[in-house]
This record gives sequence, structure tokens and C-alpha cells, in this order.
Amino acid sequence: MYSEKVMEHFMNPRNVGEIENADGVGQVGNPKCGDIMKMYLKIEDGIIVDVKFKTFGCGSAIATSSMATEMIMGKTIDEALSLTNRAVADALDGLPPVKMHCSVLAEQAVKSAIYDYAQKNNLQFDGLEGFDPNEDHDHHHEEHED
Amino acid sequence: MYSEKVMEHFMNPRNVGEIENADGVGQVGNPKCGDIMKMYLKIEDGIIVDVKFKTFGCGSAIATSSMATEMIMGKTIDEALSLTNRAVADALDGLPPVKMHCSVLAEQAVKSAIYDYAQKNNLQFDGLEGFDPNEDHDHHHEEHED
Amino acid sequence: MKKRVYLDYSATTPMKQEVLNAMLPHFNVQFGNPSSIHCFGRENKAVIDQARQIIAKTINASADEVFFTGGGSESDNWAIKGVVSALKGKGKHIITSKIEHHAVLHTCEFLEKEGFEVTFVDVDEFGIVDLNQLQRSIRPDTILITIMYANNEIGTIQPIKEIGELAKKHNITFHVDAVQAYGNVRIDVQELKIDLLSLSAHKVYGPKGIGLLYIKKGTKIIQLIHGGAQEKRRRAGTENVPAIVGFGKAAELAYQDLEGHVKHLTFLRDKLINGLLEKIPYSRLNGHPTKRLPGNANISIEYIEGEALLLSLDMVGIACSSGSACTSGSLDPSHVLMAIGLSHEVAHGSLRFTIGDFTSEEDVDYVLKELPIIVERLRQMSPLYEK
Amino acid sequence: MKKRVYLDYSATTPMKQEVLNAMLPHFNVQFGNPSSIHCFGRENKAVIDQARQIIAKTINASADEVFFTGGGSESDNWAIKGVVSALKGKGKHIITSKIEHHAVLHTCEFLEKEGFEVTFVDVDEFGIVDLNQLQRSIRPDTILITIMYANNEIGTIQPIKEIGELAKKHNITFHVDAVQAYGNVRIDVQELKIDLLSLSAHKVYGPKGIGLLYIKKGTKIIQLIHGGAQEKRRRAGTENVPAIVGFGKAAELAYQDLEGHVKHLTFLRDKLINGLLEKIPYSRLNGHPTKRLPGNANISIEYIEGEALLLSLDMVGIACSSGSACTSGSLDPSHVLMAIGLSHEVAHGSLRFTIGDFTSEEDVDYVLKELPIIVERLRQMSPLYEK
Ligand SMILES: Cc1ncc(COP(=O)(O)O)c(C=O)c1O
Ligand SMILES: Cc1ncc(COP(=O)(O)O)c(C=O)c1O
Ligand code: FES
Ligand code: FES
Repeated sequence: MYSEKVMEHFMNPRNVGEIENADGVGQVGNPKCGDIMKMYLKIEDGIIVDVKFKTFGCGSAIATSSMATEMIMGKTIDEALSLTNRAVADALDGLPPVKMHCSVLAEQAVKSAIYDYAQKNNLQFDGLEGFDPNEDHDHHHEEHED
Repeated sequence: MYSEKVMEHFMNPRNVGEIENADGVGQVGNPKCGDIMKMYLKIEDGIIVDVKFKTFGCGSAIATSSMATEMIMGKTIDEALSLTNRAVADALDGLPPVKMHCSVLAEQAVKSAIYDYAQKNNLQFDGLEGFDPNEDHDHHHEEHED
Repeated sequence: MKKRVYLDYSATTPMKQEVLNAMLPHFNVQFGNPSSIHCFGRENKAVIDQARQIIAKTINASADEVFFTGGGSESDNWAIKGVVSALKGKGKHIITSKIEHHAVLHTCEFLEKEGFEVTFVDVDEFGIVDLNQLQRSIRPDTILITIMYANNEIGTIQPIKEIGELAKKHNITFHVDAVQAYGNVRIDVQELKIDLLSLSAHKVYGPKGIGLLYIKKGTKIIQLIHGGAQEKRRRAGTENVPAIVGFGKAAELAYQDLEGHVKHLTFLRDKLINGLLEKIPYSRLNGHPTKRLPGNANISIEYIEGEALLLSLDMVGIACSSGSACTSGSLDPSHVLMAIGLSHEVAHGSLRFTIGDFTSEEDVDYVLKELPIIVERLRQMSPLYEK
Repeated sequence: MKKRVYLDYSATTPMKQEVLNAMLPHFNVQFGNPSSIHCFGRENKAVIDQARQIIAKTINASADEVFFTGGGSESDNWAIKGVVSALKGKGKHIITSKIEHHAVLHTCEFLEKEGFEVTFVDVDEFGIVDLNQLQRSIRPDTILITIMYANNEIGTIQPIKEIGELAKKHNITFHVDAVQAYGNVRIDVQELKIDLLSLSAHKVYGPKGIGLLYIKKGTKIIQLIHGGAQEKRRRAGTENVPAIVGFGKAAELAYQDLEGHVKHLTFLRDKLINGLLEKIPYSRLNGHPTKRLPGNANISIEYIEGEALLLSLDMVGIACSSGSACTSGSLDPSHVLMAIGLSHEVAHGSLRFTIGDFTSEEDVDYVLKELPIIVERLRQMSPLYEK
């Protein structure tokens, strides 16, 4: 089902935890849907110098959180904002189709944390245009039973 | 499907053939239905001294014909008329339910031959009361396919 | 090889060796079509009649009341669609429960679109059908009640006898999905006043792709699969001889020492449940504490999502299943867990371990050792968990 | 042991050893439910996807257009009932032929009772569907044409391509029952413009109880079996892993040397047909002399009834089947033999020999030696036969 890379990040996720007095904190998802991602950013001079996450969610949610933190660590805010869910998924050697929305969650978590930073500091970023931190991401309906 | 006795009579039927100048000849069944039994009787002093049959039909039709001829050979007409299809079937150690009608055919063939004899000789037999040689016997509907 | 502990017997079971041995000759030696009248066919006709006899006996039915199908789902579909088609002149109301298997639930939902009306009766916190509500739901135009014998997720066993009597009293056809119950409880269709009963062989160490529908003599039902004259013209298709033989053998084995089987499973189940509840804080048992399948342990573990648990268990070789929708990318968690009143979050973090005849105490101990570690690790990652 | 010659391959086939070998691990070692996300499940998910791929390729379909079922009869029922349910808003007319398998015929007759209208097109003396009549039968409200690829009794192969084009031209869904054709002809669903195609594994040396329905992408069809999300939610029920694997292997073997298979069968078939017609007076071949299945020899033997022939052949170890209704105690002989214009009497005395991969020339010689003796013996007993 999952690539080795997904499983590796799932079993050994990078950057798990919280940042005290983070410059930006974002939370997306909904426990009712079985997934919440919370992301903490430490930002200095427009650079993401530290990032941590906590995730309640499936294997793919955890792996994409982990991968996303790795991909934005040390990057500028604009670079971080240009991170797409597809890029995260690709970096994990792909995700099953029904699990693509978990990567959307990761993209949104990053954006949401930056949004929080922008709000607090009264900043504007092109990459946040049209972004609504309260918007729900899509879920596919699938079920299995035996 | 069939008892050993049925198969034995089917493979080695008794009294196959025709009797020239028979005293009574009966034919029942219908080629369209896949079964015809023709029975020939030689009768002397009210006793069946010879009987032969020809049958176009299934294994059970052939076996019941054969058994029926054995059961009436040497018997009086009244005894022959009291032969039931069940007695024929029992004598063969039973028949599958869908094949019971073949034994009915055998009973009818005997009656029909005696009926012919009675007609020719202007005789009346209690056992023929209500017997109509042209009546159809019942057929079950069943089919098989693969 | 890596340690592998299979605790998903409700999903499917491995076939017992005796079952496989019974089937083997029928694949390429004694392989004839039982409907053929030649020797190759006849020898198999006897063989399937014998299997039919064995299975019929295990549910106290007569052999001419049991019909082989392609599985439990087909049996459920046939029972429900077949009865309502046959009785649609009489009424259009169906009663079922909120915790049925999808083979029943989705069939009922489909029939709603076709113009039938369905009442989905609630269950209590243990998953037991609300008998009062069921009784109140009965209408003059109710033509079918379909309630499962035991639930596949939480293992709760229903008061089938009471429902059977209710159905009988109101002259309503009663269908029971006993796919999970079979082989784990003694089922007497006559005593329970059941008109139709669905079974599936692969849940009782038999082959996949073979099921059965018991149809009480006189029950009005229309075929689901038309065609050849097999199964007394009620279910067309060349008889699946090896699978039927295997089902027969599995049924025989299941009921030859039911008590021993139940005892073995119950012991391991209770050890697992008690051990997990003790070792894992914020965990709870789902389903009824005693009115449950002997092999079913369904627990909720708060603050974690089920698929993550499943994957982590899989990494250490433990196979089980979860009530989380995330296992398949769906929004909604298990309809069964919701029906017993779990919150979404808790339902998402549920695990079903199902124990079977090949489970050892060592297997249970292994889970008791591994799972608490996994839970702790995942909780550390969870934004919902505050130590 | 008594000599046994099996010449009833159209009824069912023995499984090939390679097929059995491929299936064996999946009964009790690699037995997981493919829908489970743990390792036991995942390893089988890959396995069924592979079988799906193999079979899809043999009919030039893509893997996501083929759906496993419980057999050919289920496939036929699903195709027909599923399409007409989906399209009932558009029309209520179905076209089929007089010589379809009962899985198609009885399904259509059932639908007639449900308010659909069915045209049963005639066939000529060789059993070929009357294309002109078919064309004339098309109405604005025709929603389905269902015609079999090759007939199971007389082996006649239909002009599927012409019918496919006709259906396409009128925008009518086209279903083909290819249960007998598969493995004996090359089938290209795209070239033939087929929307739905039914297959059954046990006719091609695969397991019983597994079939397949090809559903061309975009075809409107409703499920026959509702429930779990298997087969992309179109056919519920735990996947029959061993049978699917076996079907895949059988498909692979069938198409890896189709030409060799056809050559072998055709040679033996023609030897059998020519030998019998030569040695038995008052006999005739049924079906088309060349447009026929490579293994099918169907002959009528006048003045004798089929079951008596069958039983006598069985006594010397030869297994075949007959067009006689007496084989099962029915009044009417085969609808196929009646449709090609045989009289009742002649139809009753018909035999079908079907040759397969394990048939040897010696087997054929044995029939050529035994059957004339049997015919003579039975004719001596027949009141219809005058030498
Ligand atoms: C309660 C219940 N009903 C029906 C089914 C369907 O059986 P099958 O998968 O054999 O079609 C299952 C299992 O899948 C089940 O657990
Ligand atoms: C032409 C045809 N269609 C359908 C079927 C039904 O297939 P199954 O017996 O696998 O259900 C058969 C064989 O029985 C057949 O010959
Ligand atoms: S978080 Fe729900 S499926 Fe991944
Ligand atoms: S004569 Fe027709 S079934 Fe016996």
C-alpha cells in the first residue's frame, strides 16, 4: 500500500514535538474526520529556522507531516508557501490515490502556521492569497468491511 | 441415480421384441415427449403366456418395461391389471422421483395391451374401469444445462 | 522469517488442513459437473448432497432447505431482495438495525431508492438492538425483518429468539445474517423461528467464495441468479463442488467440539481484553462484556487514529483491523461504533482483534507486550494527548 | 480401474496442475483478506491485481474494466439485470436469441414478468442468429442486446462483430456470454465493440465458482450484489483469492498457445464427427460445420432416446451429454435443438461430445468403436426403428 519511504517516515518521523513560544502555529483537520495536524514554526529574518509537528491521523498523515517539516526547514517563507501537496507526496515516492488528501493536509498545515505568523506580525504574503485556514479539505468516501 | 437393479434391467432387458399375431397390443407415450412403449401379449385361457415389448425412451423406461413384462408373465389378466406403477418401481428397488412417470408408462402399456385384447374379444374387465388408452401421463418439468 | 501473529479471524480464516484435504480430489480427479448424469457427474452429486446434509444438521434445518451461494454477501442480497420482490404486493416496509453488515445495509439503502421504506433500529451502548423500538416499528405493511446474529466489528450477540418470536407473531419474514455467529454459537433455526439465514464458509476455516442461504420451507422468495436448474432451480450456476465439500467439512469440524472452541477463544479473548485495558490508559472495551463472540476483542484507544495503530502493529507482525475510516480514506468512522455512541475521535482509534482456533496464548502475550509501546509512541505525536 | 473417457469438457473441465499449484498457497498460508491493510491482506491484494491484469489482457480490456463474480451465471444475471435497471428510464426492450444459455434466457423471461419486453431472435439451421431479423427488431426503446459468443450445446459461433457494430450504430448496450468461447477463440472486446462480456473459469481448466464480467468504461449498470467496497464497489463479497489466482493462471495457459489448442481439438473433433456419421446410419451433425467450437461434436441419432445412449456409454466409461430432456425427466428437449429445426424425436436422440486438452486420439477411437454397438442394441429395442 505505502512506499518504503512513507513507512520510514511513519516509523521514524522527523521533527515531532512542539515549539514553545513559536512564531507561528497552525492546526488543520478535524478530529471527527480522524485527522489533525498541528505545526509550529520558529521564524528568523524570514527564514524557517525550526519546525515541529504533532499529528493525529493515519500513517500517511504522519509521514506527510514529517516530510513537509523536512522540506521547509531552513527555507524562506515564500519557498515554504510554494510547497505543494504533490511535491510532498512525490518526495515520499507517491501515495495511494485515496491518501492524497493527507498530503493536502500537510500543505495546509504549513500555510496555516505561516498565516498565523502573518496575522501576528501584520504581514502579507502572495502565497497566502486565497488561503482560508478554516476551509475543509476534501475527503473521499471509501469503506471496507469483512 | 439409478439402482443396480434398474441398470441391470436396462442393460439386459427381458422380453424385448414383438409377437406376431399378438392377442393384444398396446402403445403408450409420444415420440415428441421422448418416450414410447409398445407391449405385445399372447393370452390363452385368461393367462398371459407370452409378453414382449419395444421401448423408445430413457433408461428407466426401458427397465420398467422389462420389469413389467416379467411381473405379468404367466399371470391372469386380472392379476396383470392390478399391477401398479409403484409395484414395478419397488421391484426395481425404487426410481428417482423425476423418473416415477416412466413406471406409470409401464403400467399404462400393460393396461393398454389388455384393453386392446378386451376390445377385440368384446370382454369387460373390472381393472380397466376408467382406463383411457389415449390419456397422457404426467411429465415433470426439469432441465439441466452447463 | 519475521514473527507473524494473525488476529483478524473475523476478516477471514485460513482453511484447516482437513478441509483442504477433503477438497483436493475435486479439483482435477473427481471434478465432474454434478448435474451431469454420467459417472463423473453422479459421483459428485452424492458428494454435494452429503455436504448439504452436514451443514443443514448444524443449524437444525433439513437438507432441502439449504441453498449454496457464492458467499455471505450474495446470501444477504438474495434473502433481502428476494423476499421483498416476492412480497411487494403485500407491503413495502423493511426493518433492520443500524449496525448491520454493509451487505445488508447497502442492500436496504438500494431498496429505499427503489421505493421501499426501511426503518433502521437503534442499538444500545453495548450494540444490542432496541427491542421496544423494533416492536414499535412494526407496521401492517412490514414484510421483512433482517437482523444480524452477531456483529462483525464489536461481536455483540443479538436477542434473536425474541426477535424471531416478534416476527412470527406479526407474520413477518425474518432474515438473520449469521456469517459471524456460525461456528461460534449453537444456532437452531426452528427454535429461533428464523425464516432465512446467511452463512459464509471462509469465516469458519472453510473456503472463500461459498456461502449458503437457509430458506425455511414455504418462505416466499424470488431468485437472485436465474438460469440452470441447480439448487432445485433456486440458484443457478455450476455447483462449486470443491468449495461445497470444503464447507461441509468445515461445518463438521466447527460443530464437533463447539464447547472446546468457545472455551479456548473466550479464555484468550478475556486475557487480551483485560490485559490491554489494564496496560493502556484511556482505553475501553466496545460491545457487550459477555454477550459477545468468543473471539472478539474490540477496544478504543483515545488520542490515536486507528490506521496508525494498525500500521505500527503490522510492522511488528501483528495483524488486526480497525474501526477507523482512515484505513480506507473515508471521512466517517465505522457506522457500528457510531451507533453505540462513540464520538468520532474515539471511534477512529479503535482496534478489532479477533481470535481463532490457531491463536496461542503466546500470541496474546506478544500483543500485550507490543501494543502499549506503540500506543505510547503514537500518543507522543498526537496533538490531542496531554499527559 | 475401469476405462474412463471424459468427453464433456463443455460441462466442466478438470483443473490443470499449474492452476492448482498456483492456488494452493492461498488456502492456508497466504490466505489474508485482500481488503485488510495488514501484511496478510496486502500480499493478496497484489496477487489478485495481477490475475486481473492477465485476464484483462486476454480480451484486450484494461484491468479496471474486469470484475470478478461467483461464476458465469452470476455474470449473465448481473449484466442483464444491471443494465436494464440502470436504463429502465430510457426503454424497456431487450433483444436476445432463441439459443442462449438459460442464465440469459431465464433472466430475460423473468424480466418479461417485471414489465420488460424481449425479442427472441431466430437462428438458422446451423444455429446462426438471423442478423436481418435482429436488425429489424431494434426499436427506439431497445436498451440491451445480449447474444452468446458460442453456443454450449451445438458449438455454433455467432457473428459477434456484425452484431457489435449494429448495437454501436444504434447506441444500444451489447452483452456477450462468452463462457464457452473463452479459451477457444481470440476475443477482442474493443474490436468487437462489446460493452459487457461474461466468462467462467471452470470451462477453461480453472476453478469452479469464479467468473468475471467485463464492463466497458462508461457502461451504465447497477450492482447485483450490494455490500462491501470490493471490486471497486461494484461487486460485494470477500474476494475469492485462490479462485482468482487460479482463474488468472488458467487464462494465461489458455492463451499462451491458443493455436496449438485449437489445432489439437479440431483434429480430434473432426475425426470423431466423420467417424460417427460414417459408422452410424440415420445420424446427422448439429450446428455449423466450420463455424463451431473446436471441441464440439453434437450429433443426432434417430430412433433412440438420449438418456439411454448416455447411460449405455457411461456403462463403458464414456462421459458425454445429451440434448434429451429425459436426462432430467422433462417433457421438452433442448431449446437449442428445437430452435435449429430438429423434430422432437430427433432432438431427443442427440449427443454432445466435447473434447478438451486432455483428450487423446485413443479416446476418440474408443468412442468410434463403442457407440455404433450401443446404437444398434438400442435400436433393436425401439418401436420406431424398422430395419
Ligand atoms: C456479518 C457479515 N455478513 C456478511 C459478510 C459477507 O460475507 P462474504 O464476504 O463471504 O460475502 C460478512 C463478512 O464479510 C460478515 O461479517
Ligand atoms: C454459455 C454459458 N453461459 C453461462 C454458463 C454458466 O456458467 P456457470 O455454470 O459458471 O455459472 C454456462 C455453463 O454452465 C455456459 O455454457
Ligand atoms: S488522515 Fe485520514 S486518511 Fe490520512
Ligand atoms: S421416458 Fe422420458 S423420462 Fe423416462
